[in-house]
Amino acid sequence: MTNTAEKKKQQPIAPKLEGEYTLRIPSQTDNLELIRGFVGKVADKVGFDAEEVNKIELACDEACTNVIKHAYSKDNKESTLDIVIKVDYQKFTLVVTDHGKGFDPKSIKIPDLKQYLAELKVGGLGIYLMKTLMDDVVYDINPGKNNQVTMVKYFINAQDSELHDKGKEK
Amino acid sequence: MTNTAEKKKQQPIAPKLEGEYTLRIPSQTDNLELIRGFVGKVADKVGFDAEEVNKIELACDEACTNVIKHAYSKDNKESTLDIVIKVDYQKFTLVVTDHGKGFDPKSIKIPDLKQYLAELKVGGLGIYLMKTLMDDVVYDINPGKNNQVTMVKYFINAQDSELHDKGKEK
Amino acid sequence: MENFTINREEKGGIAVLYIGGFLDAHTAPELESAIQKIIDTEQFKILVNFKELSYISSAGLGVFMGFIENIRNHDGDIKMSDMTPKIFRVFDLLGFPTLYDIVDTEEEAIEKFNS
Amino acid sequence: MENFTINREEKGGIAVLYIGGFLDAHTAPELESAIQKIIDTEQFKILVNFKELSYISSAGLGVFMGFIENIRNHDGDIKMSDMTPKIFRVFDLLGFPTLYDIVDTEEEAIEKFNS
Ligand SMILES: Nc1ncnc2c1ncn2[C@@H]1O[C@H](COP(=O)(O)OP(=O)(O)O)[C@@H](O)[C@H]1O
Ligand SMILES: Nc1ncnc2c1ncn2[C@@H]1O[C@H](COP(=O)(O)OP(=O)(O)O)[C@@H](O)[C@H]1O
Repeated sequence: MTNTAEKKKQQPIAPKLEGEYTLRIPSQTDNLELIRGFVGKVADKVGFDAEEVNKIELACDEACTNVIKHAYSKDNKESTLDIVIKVDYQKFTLVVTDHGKGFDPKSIKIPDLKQYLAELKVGGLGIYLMKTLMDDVVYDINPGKNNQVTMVKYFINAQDSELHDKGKEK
Repeated sequence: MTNTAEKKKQQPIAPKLEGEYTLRIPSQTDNLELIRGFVGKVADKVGFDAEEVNKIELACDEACTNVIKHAYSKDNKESTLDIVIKVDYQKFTLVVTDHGKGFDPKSIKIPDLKQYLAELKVGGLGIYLMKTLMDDVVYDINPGKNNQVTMVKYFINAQDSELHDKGKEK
Repeated sequence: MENFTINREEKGGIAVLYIGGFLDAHTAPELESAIQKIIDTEQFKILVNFKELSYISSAGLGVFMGFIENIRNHDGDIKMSDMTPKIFRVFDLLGFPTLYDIVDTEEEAIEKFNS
Repeated sequence: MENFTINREEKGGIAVLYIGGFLDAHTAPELESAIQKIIDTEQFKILVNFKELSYISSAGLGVFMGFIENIRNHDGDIKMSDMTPKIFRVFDLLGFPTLYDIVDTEEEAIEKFNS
């Protein structure tokens, strides 16, 4: 993620709140509710409607659930989960970071839904959901250091801007 | 009737959750609600009853309000507020940190309530409240680097332990 | 604070599960063991009433995926009723309405079981 | 999401303020300007109904401290009613019940103003 300097431009449809929000929390399923509550409240304050807030909460839950389930070995008591929300005038960015073993995102096949349902598989829907719920989903994997998934929602006014296209290319 | 001495309430014998929770958030009053919501939820999950949860939320609000009002110059847009919650088997610790100008805690007179009320003063009640609501309140000031207030609630089982006394001496 | 609730009732040979609160990776094992218990008694007609459920993630959806094949092989089914629009939207996003019988009311589901 | 609400009614020469939600350092200025408006019209009998208030911090308490002297100098008062136990506890912790007339109901407060 680039650290773009904040441009204070008055936009037709602007977030009600800008800035950076960071949460570091033990990587345990019993913290999922806390995480959703926090992320949902920030999204609500930013000005997203209830349906969008729900989508952001769910996408965040799926990313965090993956960290909790897949990133660390079971007996690692020091495992943490970092959630960073960055809001600027053009987009809402949610970054979930772990310091675990990582994985190769290219090896993950995004399921063909029809085939998936026909095969009655369990699991493997998390990343698909994240990509469906958010505008952009990008992985940056550095095993043992930090593994990040960056999920973005663009504000309507920034939808067709050059900056948005730039964001997509990353 | 003046301020009633706080009776020791029934505390959780053992916390239902241990670990460290960190929140970094822009130093703005419109984030107070978010902060209270988060801290309150962690305290609730730890097992404190509603009355204790309320006290912890209020103490945290007062510490954060002080950072927002006093720590930074008004035009500093980069100002942040760090909240760390640490829960171990003996205590619930809430640390609020700013990176602002600091102050000399010794210069702050804890008001004599009767005199305070007689003089109809505005403000100056925040630190008094924090000390009333929590078991321990300790300041550690390093102007421009980090200024911390550490607030502790002990669990009943640790009330008379040596470790608790050690904590008090700090 | 109860973050997930589950209650079971019997309605004419159908096991009805009332689920409420948050169904996520933390609480999914509770639903899993409740359904497993039903199957252990050789009962395969299950109706899940979602009325009080306020949240579901893919971990919750996965529970149903894990049982449906076995249940249908025993001439049974998992039917679902009383979803709020919020919950239905998640099912819909994944195309689950083509796979599961999702109806408005418990009565409708029971009728379908009996027809 | 409205985090603080404030409504004003007139009851026989008394300005009644109904406050709700969270009264903290963020929302205290709204209460301050509402009380200032009342005083600007030379009205000094104010009743604050706390029924819907779910949270107060010292920033909220400070608002009352800022006006009470001036209001009493004009033979007026700020009376308070309908506090939940949670809110009353904060007032009590700071000894405010010795300074302010805190009563159970609006009627009681109005009677006290008229006696
Ligand atoms: N943070 C992570 N660390 C390690 N592996 C991950 C992480 N996130 C996803 N994965 C891998 O990607 C796979 C697909 O994830 P997902 O689509 O959410 O389905 P599921 O978690 O149900 O398998 C996982 O099975 C896991 O192998
Ligand atoms: N984080 C902080 N940074 C700088 N000064 C502080 C901080 N916290 C407290 N203070 C100082 O301590 C004083 C007393 O604080 P408090 O008891 O909360 O009352 P009030 O904030 O209403 O003045 C403040 O007026 C301020 O000068």
